Amino acid sequence: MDKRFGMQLLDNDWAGPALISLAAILVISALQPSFLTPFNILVLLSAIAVNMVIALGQLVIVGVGQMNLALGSLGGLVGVCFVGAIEVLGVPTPLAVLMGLSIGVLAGMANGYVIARTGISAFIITLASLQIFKGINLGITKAQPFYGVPDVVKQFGNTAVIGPIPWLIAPMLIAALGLWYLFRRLRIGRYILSMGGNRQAAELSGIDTVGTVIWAHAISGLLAAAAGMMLVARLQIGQPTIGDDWLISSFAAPVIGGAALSGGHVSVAGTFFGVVIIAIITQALVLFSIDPFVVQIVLGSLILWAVGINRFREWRFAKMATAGA
Amino acid sequence: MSSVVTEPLTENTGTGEQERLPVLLRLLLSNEFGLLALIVVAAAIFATALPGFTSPFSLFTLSRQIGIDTMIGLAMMAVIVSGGLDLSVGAIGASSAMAFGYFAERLGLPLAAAIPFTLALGALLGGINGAVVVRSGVHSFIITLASMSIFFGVMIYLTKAQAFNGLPADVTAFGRMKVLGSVSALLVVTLAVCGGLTVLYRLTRLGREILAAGANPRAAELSGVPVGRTVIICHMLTGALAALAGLMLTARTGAAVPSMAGHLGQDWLLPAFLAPVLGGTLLTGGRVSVIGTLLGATFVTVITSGLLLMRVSEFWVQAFLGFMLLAAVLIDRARHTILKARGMV
Amino acid sequence: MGSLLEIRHVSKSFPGVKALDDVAMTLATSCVHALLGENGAGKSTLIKIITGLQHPDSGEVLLDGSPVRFNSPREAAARGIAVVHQERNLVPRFSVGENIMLDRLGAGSLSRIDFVAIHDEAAHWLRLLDLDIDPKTPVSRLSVAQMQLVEIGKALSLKSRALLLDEPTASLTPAESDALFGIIRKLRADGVAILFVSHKLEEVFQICDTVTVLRDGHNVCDSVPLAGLGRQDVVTMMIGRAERISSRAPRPKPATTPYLELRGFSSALGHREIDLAVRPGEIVGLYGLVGAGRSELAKSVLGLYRQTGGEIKIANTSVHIRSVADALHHHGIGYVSEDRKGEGLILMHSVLDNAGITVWRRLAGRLGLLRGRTVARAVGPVIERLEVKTPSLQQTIGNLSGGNQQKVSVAKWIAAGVKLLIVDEPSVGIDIKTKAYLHDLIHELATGGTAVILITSDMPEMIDVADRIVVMDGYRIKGEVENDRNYDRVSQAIMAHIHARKAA
Amino acid sequence: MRTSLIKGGLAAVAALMLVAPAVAGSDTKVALVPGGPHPYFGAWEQAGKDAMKDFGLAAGDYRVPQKWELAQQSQLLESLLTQGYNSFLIFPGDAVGTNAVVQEIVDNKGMAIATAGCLKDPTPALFCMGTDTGNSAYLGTKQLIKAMGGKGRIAHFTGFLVDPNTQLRIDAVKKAADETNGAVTVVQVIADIDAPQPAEEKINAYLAAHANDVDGIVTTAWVPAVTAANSLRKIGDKRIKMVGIDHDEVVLKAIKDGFVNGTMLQNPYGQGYIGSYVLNKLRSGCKLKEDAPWKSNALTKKFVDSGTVFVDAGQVDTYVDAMRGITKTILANFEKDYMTCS
Repeated sequence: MDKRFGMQLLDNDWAGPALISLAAILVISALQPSFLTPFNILVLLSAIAVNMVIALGQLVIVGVGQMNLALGSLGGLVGVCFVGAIEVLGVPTPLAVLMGLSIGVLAGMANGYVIARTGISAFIITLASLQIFKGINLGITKAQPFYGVPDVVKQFGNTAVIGPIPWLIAPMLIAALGLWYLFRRLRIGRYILSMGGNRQAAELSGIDTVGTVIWAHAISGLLAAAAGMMLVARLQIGQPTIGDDWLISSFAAPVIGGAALSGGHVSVAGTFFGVVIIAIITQALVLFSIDPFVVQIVLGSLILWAVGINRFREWRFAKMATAGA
Repeated sequence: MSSVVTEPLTENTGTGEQERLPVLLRLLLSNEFGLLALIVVAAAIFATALPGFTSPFSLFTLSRQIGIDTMIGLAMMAVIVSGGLDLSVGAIGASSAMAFGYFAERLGLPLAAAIPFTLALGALLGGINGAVVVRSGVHSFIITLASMSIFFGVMIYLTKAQAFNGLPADVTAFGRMKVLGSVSALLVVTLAVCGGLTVLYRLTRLGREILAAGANPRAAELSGVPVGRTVIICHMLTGALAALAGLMLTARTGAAVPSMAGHLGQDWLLPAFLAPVLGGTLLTGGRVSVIGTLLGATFVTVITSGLLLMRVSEFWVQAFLGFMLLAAVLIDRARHTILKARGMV
Repeated sequence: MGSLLEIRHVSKSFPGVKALDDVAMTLATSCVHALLGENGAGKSTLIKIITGLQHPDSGEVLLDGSPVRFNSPREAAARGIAVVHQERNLVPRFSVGENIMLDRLGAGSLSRIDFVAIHDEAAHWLRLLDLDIDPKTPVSRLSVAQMQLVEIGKALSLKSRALLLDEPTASLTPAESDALFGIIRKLRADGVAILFVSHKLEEVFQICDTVTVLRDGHNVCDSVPLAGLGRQDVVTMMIGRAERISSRAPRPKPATTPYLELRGFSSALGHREIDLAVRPGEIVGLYGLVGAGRSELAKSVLGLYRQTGGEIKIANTSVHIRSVADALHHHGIGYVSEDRKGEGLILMHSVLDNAGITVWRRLAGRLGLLRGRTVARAVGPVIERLEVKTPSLQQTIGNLSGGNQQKVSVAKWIAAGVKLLIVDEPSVGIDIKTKAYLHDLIHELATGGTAVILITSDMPEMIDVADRIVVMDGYRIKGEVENDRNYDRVSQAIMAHIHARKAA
Repeated sequence: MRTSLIKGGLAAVAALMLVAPAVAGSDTKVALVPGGPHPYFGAWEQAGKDAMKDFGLAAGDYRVPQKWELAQQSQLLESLLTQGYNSFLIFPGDAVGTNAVVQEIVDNKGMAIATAGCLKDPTPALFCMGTDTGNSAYLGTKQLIKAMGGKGRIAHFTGFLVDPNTQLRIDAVKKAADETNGAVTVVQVIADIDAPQPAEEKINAYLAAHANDVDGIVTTAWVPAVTAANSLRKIGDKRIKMVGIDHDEVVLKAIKDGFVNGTMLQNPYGQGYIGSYVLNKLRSGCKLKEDAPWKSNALTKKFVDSGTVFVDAGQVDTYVDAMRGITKTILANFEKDYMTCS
């Protein structure tokens, strides 16, 4: 019975990334004691919080078997609209947050609607809307940042709730637990996964596929908007370039966390550890004062290493499973 | 899909007479035709509304841009066919171009040697990607994400980001060369490669095996196609084409510049995916359109050029480009639906 | 027994083809209705019209006497018409219960799913099907037969008044089929109208009450009682002539040297001590229950899975086969997969590309150049000889009927001129005419000196085609039965070999 | 807020009206083209407009590539050439790579000045007017060393490694440190942080682990300067000295509040304004002198410094005037020093 429990634990998608995270934390803290200082943990958690929300925004779309290339440009657009509304229009902060989230949801719904109605690949549609969102962003800002971030927002992005836990963890927790619950327990979550798992089956079972795709993109837009505003809080500035570099990391974390790019299979916990691994690697490169000219080489090698470990675990598990059968 | 849609008219393998209409229909329905129509319409509008659009210089820069963007698109297409992708195209392109700079400038190799070496290096880097993908069974997205960092990192480490700007004069001259009036020689290279790839995919054993392996690897494997090797070859082809695109950019720039594809070579990703996907290449693999990729790149270049000439406030250009792109795919879809409805009466 | 669903004067054309021409059919409550016809006769189109996937050009569909026009299977389901399709329509990672209840997981998008209730409800339907599966099991862990039953359970759970079963027994063993028939009878007793589409006439006579036969889009008969009709009557209606009784010419004795010989062969998949020999001109049957390791053995020989022990001899020479390419190009071994759509064919490619894939290497000239015409010249005659019905060689194979697809997946190996052909479940989803044709073809190939291994779970097929039958169970060879075409004796001998293990 | 700079520019214009004779009816169409969307170039828009008015240019348009990509900039420049622009102020997207498109401009009877950043010789550009990036980094580091009391450990935060200027900056910072004979060492260089998010992550991570191991920070790119200033404010550390770059509000405010010691300011408005003036002069018959007092830097031998000043808390409110003064001086003497006009 114990052995079976262990096997089941290993069978989880997040087991590999979790083990890798743990190993990385142990190794780095042994070599560099300052790694586990409260302030460093705070910094690490802040980075993880934002990147996790970004990754979740992509995870939903990966779940339905599509891709959202416009995630970053939507996040950036919401970020500047948020600060712009406060600075230029004098909108009260809570209202501005609400407005930012609504922009995200509406833009996501628009994406989802066009994709579901026309049947054109999400890749192309979100590629087009990437350009549109980014264009609007630049049209509004003319590439100049907005500086009028209210103090309460700055506080939110840069202070701790308790000990080394930053406030930013709160929206991340809400998003992660919410999505976890959604995928496990809510009808829409199961519909998203069923469409990703076997689109034809979902259709023939009478699932409203159009509605499901719109829902998925709306959630993705909501998370992109949240991440954009979280980043504004953290950077204390409404940078028009927010979101430009989300694309690859938004895919990397879910995939390291065991999600299938073909859809139907996602893991919120796995994605979390995927984000943690990337954050730790990024930090380690700084902590160990790696020559900037080799940073990229080391980064790439570490990603391969993490993937290799995970692959080895899967392989071992498959072997154990066959042996047990 | 065991439908009776195509239950035959004749017992044996059809005759020409009955096929003619569907062939025409198929042509009209094809993605390539839709793109071509859009390009012709857009170009006609720009040519009448914007006098500068058809100036020799504009045509020259247009053809050159099309040549380069198509080559980048073809590089990605070559691996999409296998059902994978390669995020490291830009990194391979920039690394190969820098290696070319080293060969031609530092080592003083003649171009006849430097160019093949460069292409071989590209193929080698692509081959490494392919081999790791096949061996590990990990999705090419993750593998090439890592190799993008590694290839680019090694290049930056070795070159310290210093450009090679003492290349043989022939290189720069080629980048400026015009044929048939105002067509860039770079486009001619691209057209030649398009021809070669068309032959590859249509008329060679390897090409067919690549398509089979991309469409259904399991079935291809069981039919005697060495799928693993085929996938590696696809990645090698991608690498070589990326290197060629890097060389073309080098000719255009007159120097081998590490920033030609941006940080980590990411600037190439958009044109790399846009052209083949617009052109009808399936992201899931197994279907390819070389001409479509050419037309896809042409469409984007023509639209961008038109928007810039129209003096749309530049901060808004990107938004307009996005709307045009969206409009294009929607129009194409509408055309498809209408024709299909007509055809199915 | 009242009429529930009525089809009247329905016609449907596709470009160049009249798929249905003035077709009629009546489904009655408490009645199992057989819909028969060769592949391409129009059965699938008729089902699609009933469920709203396609609309008729003319004619009407009446439900309870009033005309209806469904726009989607969903609407049809809402009116009590459920279909079990041939394709697997389950979400692999979801539980059995969730799949059954997929469209009833909750009232609103954000409603919380009550998994306990879902699984309870699903368990009810599973019990009805005598299926001993925990509804919490993920579908991906089920066998093909179990998946088929789950799909039936899903259709039942809609409390349908009309249940359309499109070849439900294609992947079931006889025992599983019998269980299914029991359920169908129970449903009939409850007043459900059942449409049963099958190529297995034995089953039709076993379970059905009335029959509609289609041929080339026309009604040959419309909802006539099956009682009083004989097998030959039905066959004549379906194929337009009497069934040819297989009277195959005796074949010359096979050569003495085996073409393929396995000695103490074991594989990474778990095959142990496999001894097997196939001589040129001989048809060796591999019989076993699902999971006996027969297809896996074939694939291990092909080099797809690692050989861990023993030896493989080809024409008396010990060889090591590293890949399928190796097996084909160096050793002349071909494999017709049981999973036509997943492993046998590349559905999005043309007939020509599918049939030619095995000969590209041979035909390619210098520089690997290969012209379509060259390939067409090589495979065209084979395609013609096998009477594959296709408008042209350029036709996408996914658009052909199952039988024609299967012919192409055999044709490619004939074109390649293989010396050993392994045929895995050749007649799944194939109509009678094509099935008989394939059997003749296998004999013809053997007569021509090809060594054949036939893997099938269809006992009549096995006894009809094979020369001798090797019985497998649990990844081992259990014994061998000489086939004298005496059904009772041979089938009992085979079952004895299989049960020997269970007793031991 | 951001208008302060423009206001300063306007003031400068008013002063300059006296020295710069307005030439009406010029056919000079100037395009001011940065490398991509970036706040540094915001002042160019006003500079172009002012120059157009003051010197009677046919156009003085600020045209921005949609993205910070070499290919996008080249495409825009080609399009502008097609549209009839004949005079260009270009921030080179790449110090070497942009030469090709400048050559095209020259081939089509246009002219260009490398502005704000230089093109590497041999170049078809007329000359380079801007900040000597290496020298600016060197001077900034010297100021930092002074603030650190002549000894200690420096961390250097900079931009993309693909930009050859980055290497120049890294070398310059090291050179300034080396001149102290070991009293000052560069302990860390963090590069590739031109985007706000990675900059924030890496700089914070560095300070979290190494705040006690470092005495001074020098930043040589816009985004790292902003981020580092914010981080120092966040940890409330005034022990660590910092010298930034450019005029972002965050940096200026941090200087006032004492978290940052100073910043190396450049003169974007002056670059755009003077550049337009020179281009117009050259089109109306003036020639550049070969023997003019060109300065030389790592990239080119024809360099005109548009002014780099170190601004600390004392000057942060008046730097606009300082810049105005520099612009005025350069403009007043440019024709005499660099051109022969018939």
